[in-house]
Amino acid sequence: MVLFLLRRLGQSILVLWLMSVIVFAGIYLVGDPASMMIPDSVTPEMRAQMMSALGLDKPALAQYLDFAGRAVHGDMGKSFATGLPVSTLIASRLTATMELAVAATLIAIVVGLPLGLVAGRWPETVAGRALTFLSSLGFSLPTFWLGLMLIMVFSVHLGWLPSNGRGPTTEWLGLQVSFLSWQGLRHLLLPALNLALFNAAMVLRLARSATREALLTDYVKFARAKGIGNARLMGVHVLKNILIPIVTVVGINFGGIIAFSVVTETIFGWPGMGKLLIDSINALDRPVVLGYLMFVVVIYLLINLVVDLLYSWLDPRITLSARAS
Amino acid sequence: MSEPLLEVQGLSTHFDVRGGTVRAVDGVSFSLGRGEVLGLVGESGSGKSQTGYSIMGLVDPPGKVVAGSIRFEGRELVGLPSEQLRALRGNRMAMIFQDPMMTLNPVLRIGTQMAEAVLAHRKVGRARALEEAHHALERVGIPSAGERLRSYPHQLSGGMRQRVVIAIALLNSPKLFIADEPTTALDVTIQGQILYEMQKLTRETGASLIWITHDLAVVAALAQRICVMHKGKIVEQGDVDQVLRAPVHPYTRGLMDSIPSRNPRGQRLRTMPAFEAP
Amino acid sequence: MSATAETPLRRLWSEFTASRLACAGLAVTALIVLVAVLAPWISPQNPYDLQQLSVLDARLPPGTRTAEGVRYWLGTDDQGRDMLSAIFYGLRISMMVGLLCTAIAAVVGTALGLAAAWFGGAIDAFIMRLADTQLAFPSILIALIFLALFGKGADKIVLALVLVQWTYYARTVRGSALVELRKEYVEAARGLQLPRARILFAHILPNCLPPLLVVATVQVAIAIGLEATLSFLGLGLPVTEPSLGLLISNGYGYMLSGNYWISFFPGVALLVAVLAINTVADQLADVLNPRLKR
Amino acid sequence: AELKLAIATDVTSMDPQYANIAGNVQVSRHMFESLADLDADGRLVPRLAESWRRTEASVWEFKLRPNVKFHDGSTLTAEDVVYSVGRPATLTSSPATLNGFLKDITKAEALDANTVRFTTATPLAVLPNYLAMVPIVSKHATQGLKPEDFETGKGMVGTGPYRFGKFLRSDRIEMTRNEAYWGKKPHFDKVTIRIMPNNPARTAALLSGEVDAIAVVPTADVARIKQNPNITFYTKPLARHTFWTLNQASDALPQAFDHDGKPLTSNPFKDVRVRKAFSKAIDREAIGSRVMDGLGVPTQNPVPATMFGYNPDLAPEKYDLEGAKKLMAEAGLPNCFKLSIFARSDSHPTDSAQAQAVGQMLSRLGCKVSVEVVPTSVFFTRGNKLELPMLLLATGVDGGDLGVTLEYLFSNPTNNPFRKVNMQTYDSPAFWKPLREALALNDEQVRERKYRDTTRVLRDEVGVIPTELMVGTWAARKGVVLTPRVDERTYAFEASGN
Amino acid sequence: MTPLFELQGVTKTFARPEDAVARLRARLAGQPAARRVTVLHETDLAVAPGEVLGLVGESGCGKSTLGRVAAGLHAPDTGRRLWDGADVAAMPPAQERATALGIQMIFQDPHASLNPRRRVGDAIGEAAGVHGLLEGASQADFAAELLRQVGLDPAMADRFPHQFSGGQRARIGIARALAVQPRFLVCDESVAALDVSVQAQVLNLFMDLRERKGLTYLFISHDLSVVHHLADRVAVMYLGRLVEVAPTAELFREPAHPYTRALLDSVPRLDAGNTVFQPLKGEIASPLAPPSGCAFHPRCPHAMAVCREQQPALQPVAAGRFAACHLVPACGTVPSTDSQSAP
Ligand SMILES: Nc1ncnc2c1ncn2[C@@H]1O[C@H](COP(=O)(O)OP(=O)(O)OP(=O)(O)O)[C@@H](O)[C@H]1O
Ligand SMILES: Nc1ncnc2c1ncn2[C@@H]1O[C@H](COP(=O)(O)OP(=O)(O)OP(=O)(O)O)[C@@H](O)[C@H]1O
Ligand SMILES: [Mg+2]
Ligand SMILES: [Mg+2]
Repeated sequence: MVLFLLRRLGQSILVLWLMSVIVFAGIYLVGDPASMMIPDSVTPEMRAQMMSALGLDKPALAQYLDFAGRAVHGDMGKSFATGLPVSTLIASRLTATMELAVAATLIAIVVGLPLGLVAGRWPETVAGRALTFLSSLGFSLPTFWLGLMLIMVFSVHLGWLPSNGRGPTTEWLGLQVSFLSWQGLRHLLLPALNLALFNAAMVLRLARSATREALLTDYVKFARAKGIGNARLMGVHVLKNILIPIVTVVGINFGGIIAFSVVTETIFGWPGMGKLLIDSINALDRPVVLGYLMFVVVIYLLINLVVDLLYSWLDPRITLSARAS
Repeated sequence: MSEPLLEVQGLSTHFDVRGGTVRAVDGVSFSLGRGEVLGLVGESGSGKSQTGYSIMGLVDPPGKVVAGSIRFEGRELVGLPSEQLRALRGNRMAMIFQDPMMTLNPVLRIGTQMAEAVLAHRKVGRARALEEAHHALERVGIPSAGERLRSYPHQLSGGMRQRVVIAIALLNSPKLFIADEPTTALDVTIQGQILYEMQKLTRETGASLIWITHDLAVVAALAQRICVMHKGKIVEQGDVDQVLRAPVHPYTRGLMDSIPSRNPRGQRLRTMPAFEAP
Repeated sequence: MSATAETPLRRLWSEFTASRLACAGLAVTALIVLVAVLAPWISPQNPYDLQQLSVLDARLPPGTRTAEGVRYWLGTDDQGRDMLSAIFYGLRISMMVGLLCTAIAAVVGTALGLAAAWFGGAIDAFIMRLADTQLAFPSILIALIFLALFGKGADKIVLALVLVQWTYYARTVRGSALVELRKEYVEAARGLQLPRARILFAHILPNCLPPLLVVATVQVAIAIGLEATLSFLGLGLPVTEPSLGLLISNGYGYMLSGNYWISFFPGVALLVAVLAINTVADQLADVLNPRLKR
Repeated sequence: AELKLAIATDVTSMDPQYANIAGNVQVSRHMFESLADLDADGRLVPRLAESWRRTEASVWEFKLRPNVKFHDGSTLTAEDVVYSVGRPATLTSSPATLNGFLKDITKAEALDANTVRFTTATPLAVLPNYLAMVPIVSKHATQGLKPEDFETGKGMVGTGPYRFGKFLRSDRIEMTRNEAYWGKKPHFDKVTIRIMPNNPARTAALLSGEVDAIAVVPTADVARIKQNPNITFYTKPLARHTFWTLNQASDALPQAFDHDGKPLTSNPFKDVRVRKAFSKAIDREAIGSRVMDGLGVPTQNPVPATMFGYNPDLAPEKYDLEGAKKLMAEAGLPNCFKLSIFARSDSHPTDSAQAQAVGQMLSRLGCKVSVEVVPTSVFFTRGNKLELPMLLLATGVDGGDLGVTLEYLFSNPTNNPFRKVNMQTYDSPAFWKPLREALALNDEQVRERKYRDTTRVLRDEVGVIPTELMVGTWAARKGVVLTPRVDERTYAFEASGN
Repeated sequence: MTPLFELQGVTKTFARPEDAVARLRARLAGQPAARRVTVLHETDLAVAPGEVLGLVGESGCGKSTLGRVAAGLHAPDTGRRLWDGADVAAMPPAQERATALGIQMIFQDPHASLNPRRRVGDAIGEAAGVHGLLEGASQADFAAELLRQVGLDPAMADRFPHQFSGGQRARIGIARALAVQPRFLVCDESVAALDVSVQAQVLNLFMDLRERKGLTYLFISHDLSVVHHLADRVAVMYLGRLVEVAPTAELFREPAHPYTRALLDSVPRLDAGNTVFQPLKGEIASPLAPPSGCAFHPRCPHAMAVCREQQPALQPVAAGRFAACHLVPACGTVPSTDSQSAP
């Protein structure tokens, strides 16, 4: 186990390095940040001064080494566009994002999983079919579309929930969070729902199809022979057996929400990280894009580490160590 | 013995498959008194297991009990609401399945799977349920029971899994116990231990057994009555001694002739003229 | 007992068509594919030909007949495109992109996922860390880099989307395959010295199929949506050749101002397409599940 | 009373001098002021300076308003002004630096507590306009601060009508009224500016009552907002117009081919007849009314009628397909040619639609047009390399002076060594002569005339193809009254209510 | 004569079942990670060509594990597998594969060992098709023939495993293993699920194959009458060790090891009528907590002091007979000097 974690750490460092090279080269290829950043109205001296202040005057390799050298010490540099340290920028949005991601994922699981079990348990009933049908709706509706509808219904017409922003935040462990106050929760609900619906639909479908399989196994039959009630049968015997694909997909999507939920963040004015990335890519704000994506890799490495640990917990036959073939 | 514990009348269980119907059980009738042991033997694929499943109400779709009645403790089981049936299962009547590897949930610990069988029917604490599970494992001859409770099914040998399943069925002291080839994976010393426990069960709680097996010697030793099945039908039933000593039906006779110990060692065994499968 | 003259494909077909809902789904899917293929011949207008468009006809409501006697059954969009034609053509692109991406990503991802599960150790680590890297790489950046390197084109979009999507399959398949690999039937197949590829693809893969089918059908919808997003951002296909997703994106601003048809009809088309594909996939999953068979 | 105002542009920094971009300026002007300023119609008015005059050709003297207090109670002095004018040069990592406006100043000195003298390298008539762009900060409060320090409120010490409250990045800025303000006291004592770049979200926020007013009503929602009885809708022609630039840099026009797909032998855009034909082929009325939903007005002038430099003699080019065809035939290109036209995907929402519409119109001329909409990063990177043949741009008028903008737009390394390459490859002595003269002149009337000369030459030579003057939109709930501005800003201190 | 197949000093261990708390506690206490159970100790076993070696023993003693190691499905932790005297692990890949194909295993649990999504006809015919063993027949005909041989209706080839009864599935497993024409077959409880008549049919098939093709068997079974009938020699296993190896007739006539004796005594007899069974005396040994000395001593009626302390080695006790018991020499059986084959 310890060995496993150590090995994972080593791989992660390699991944980070790989990522930094790809992203650096990628952005370098896309365009010249100076053309976006420095107005034509300045003098050549000023221009040169700015280029060197941004580190753009050196050859690409030197620029990369500069970056890597600093990154090793944990310094991701400063944003071209805002002048703020990248870490500050990311940190300032991280709580909001995490809150949203956790809320959305929780909703997706809490809604999707039980409904999926129901749809898989009674696939031929009206309820089962209706759930299946609705779940297809869940991911054929574009996110922006759905978001707008949510706003129109719940904010504009019914006036129940605020449509925009994070609302007042509460301090919790030194972080500014929304979920501790009623007002904050109200702000959180719509964007979280918007993100959750897709995931809930996906979880529902995965759970449904896996449940149908699991219900036909002998061990479920035997559990029924033991007189186990429906709740435990579904909630323990079936559930634990179907979770692996669900955990996989939820893991990936959780990372996706943290990193890339731009659409929801813009529609609901949620000050999360996704927008930061898009803005930075558009502005070719290289330090931010680099720092951000490195951060996202770390998130994914962590998530997938947890997912792999979950695998071996969910199915004891899967071992963490390298498998012989 | 006033009323039999179990009364099966004209039971038929059919599977609709593409291109026809498999009559897995085809008009089976028998009755089982309290404290009685019934040996159910017969050709492989003759419908013994399906008979057991039918009684438990666990026939897999597309299989269906298409006819007949099953009266258990005076109650008709065919058509009984599922919640009432559930309350009976594992409590008043228990069944152990034939394939021990597949009948235990691969992702749950043995202890969990045993404890829940207790908790499903009795209001006791989890610790207490685990204690009972521990005891049941010891009864079926599993050493290091405490540690085995923490094992997962794949960590056990075939015979251990089979014993775990038996132990689970024993947990709630059922009145009717359907055992589907329960000792095939056990060596004869452990088998003896299990049979001892079974006898104790019938003796002490008046439980009745349906013992599905191929081992006629075990039937001879354990059962009072025997049913011989062939192609979904019971072709012969009666007192064990009688049937085994003087089988009437040609199939039963052929069966007896095929027993290895009744054949010269190392020679070809006598087989029956082809009885084509259902 | 079971019919002997039946070929496996025949049997699959007859099992598939046993459900009326699935038949409907298949029919709709077929119709959509047909419409997509035949779009140039059945559309009243070529919506990609700028010369046939006029902004003066922009945002006409459904059913409008112009002075020249052209009838816009589903109205026109903000460029004066006949929505019906635009939807036909849009389906063509969206279905192509959606199905192609899904197919390629599924094949690549499945193969890599199976390989990771089977070989374990360094190969597993390599593939999975590659997936981690890939997951962290936003599609927009990939598309932007492709745009800078190779310029625009449907092939680049497909490639970019495949790059984004293969990870889903790889991780899903790996997860399921890890469970399957521990089962005895795999041991048996190994003992029979079946070729590795055969064990992986003919034995393990079918058992990992249920989640895979779900992921695949969802990814079709995602691919269509991603393509639209990229095109909308100017990183995808030309704006003058809108896909279904792009039509929806373009029109959604008008959704609330009364010009609902610009976004609504393409939305309905997308919805129907996704539903039909899902229905087909659901039935396929059932048909491929032997325990539900008779 | 509190005003909740939603704006469409993001705010990157609280440091008022860090970046001269719309969102930042819009916000910082509530708390910081400049010496001169522009009124709602885009005319230059005094602000922190009471008056200014030109003592010599290259020397300007500004008299400060006496007794103006910073938010911390200290008094504004000439020292602060000198400091503020020097500070942008020290912010080297700033994008969109203010230095462009200050680079001509060779010396800034405080003559006394209320007088500042600026010396410029060459005679510069538009210095007050330039200085209208530069917010004045407090010397002692901001010295040694880094731009990111302002986030927390440090250094947010200005003279403006509002005081800094709180900044939540990408979300909101909260401000309170400056009770000690020297000028007219604003109506609202508390202001929250919400950052909402997403169009429908802004509308929804207004409709749901979450905000009181929004800037930039999404084109698609205009009809709906107009009908709403509880909402007042405002429009104002902006000092911002869209135009097409035609690449005239080299003899080979990039990404243009004849109808057989072979590269063109000469650059057709070097022929004024082709440029004229293109201009005539564009139906500006249709674009304004259909594509921009009435929020575009056909124009030949870069500024609205209220502004300095407007040329009433220049009518917008009429849509004339036949005339255009004739010109093309004269130019020897009766069937036009194949080319790509470019617009940005992430700037104005109607850019893409405008480009497509123009694509349609040019195709009627026989051209085979492919419309390419790309992100700004790609657009400018390739545009700067002169790789794009024809592109859609939009520009506003900085500092309220047309000449500054024209000079900025049309400069390139050949005519101005200070300027890097830009995408306006039109270059003509007839254009530069009046413009250069005007920029040095003191006399306002002559200057305006020279500007008109310049725009006339631009029209005659079709240097670029102007299409629409953009119309700004605002909406507020009944009871809140906004002041629409040509520079598209929305100021809480110019709003009133009940 | 070189044995066809030989195991030398094979040891196999598995991870211990533990709960999270125990694992954490072990880690905190700084215990080494050697929380493993040894289920197979230094086992040697040889099978001559054409021989049927019966393997009997207590449930959970490691028979299946031994079988899996023999069939190459588990890699042993230590020890070697020899085929025709050559180390399998050292063979060139192609030869190793051919050897592996020649050693087939019939699994104890036929249900688990069948792919639920493959029709049984495929399951049976596939490998033969892949390895070119169809001999001109079509795969379907080939599978049909095998199904017939194990007493199943060839029309069932189209069905899926779950559509069969337990005994039918067992026969499918047998047919699948036979399809690739192995030279050495490890049968793990292969006939236990069959009624005696079908069992007889299958056993006859096994005997035929041995006669016609010289097929060699490691026959793991609890059914002593079947072992008695079929096997040439019998190996008896107890808690991961072989405790006795002897020619069948001799073993049944005169068991040397007390465990063997206990086994033979517990066999229910058909003609005995209803019997009252007795509980096991003594503690059943577990690999999780192996008893000191001889593993059987807690249940052994003859246990002596030395049995508690010292692990007896498997020694020759008579011509061709081996036993691991401190008592055996004292039983008066003189060890023979001319034992021809190793155990
Ligand atoms: N994967 C595993 N992990 C841990 N322990 C295992 C594993 N597989 C087998 N064991 C243990 O190894 C021992 C021997 O198992 P094996 O299956 O070889 O027994 P067996 O002799 O075949 O028994 P049976 O007759 O009951 O089938 C058992 O104690 C079992 O618990
Ligand atoms: N799902 C199914 N579909 C079709 N036929 C089935 C299905 N399940 C079982 N059968 C058939 O039903 C018959 C009876 O099966 P059952 O399991 O009761 O036999 P059994 O007497 O228990 O045999 P065994 O001794 O081999 O376990 C068999 O012929 C089997 O092929
Ligand atoms: Mg059975
Ligand atoms: Mg075993």
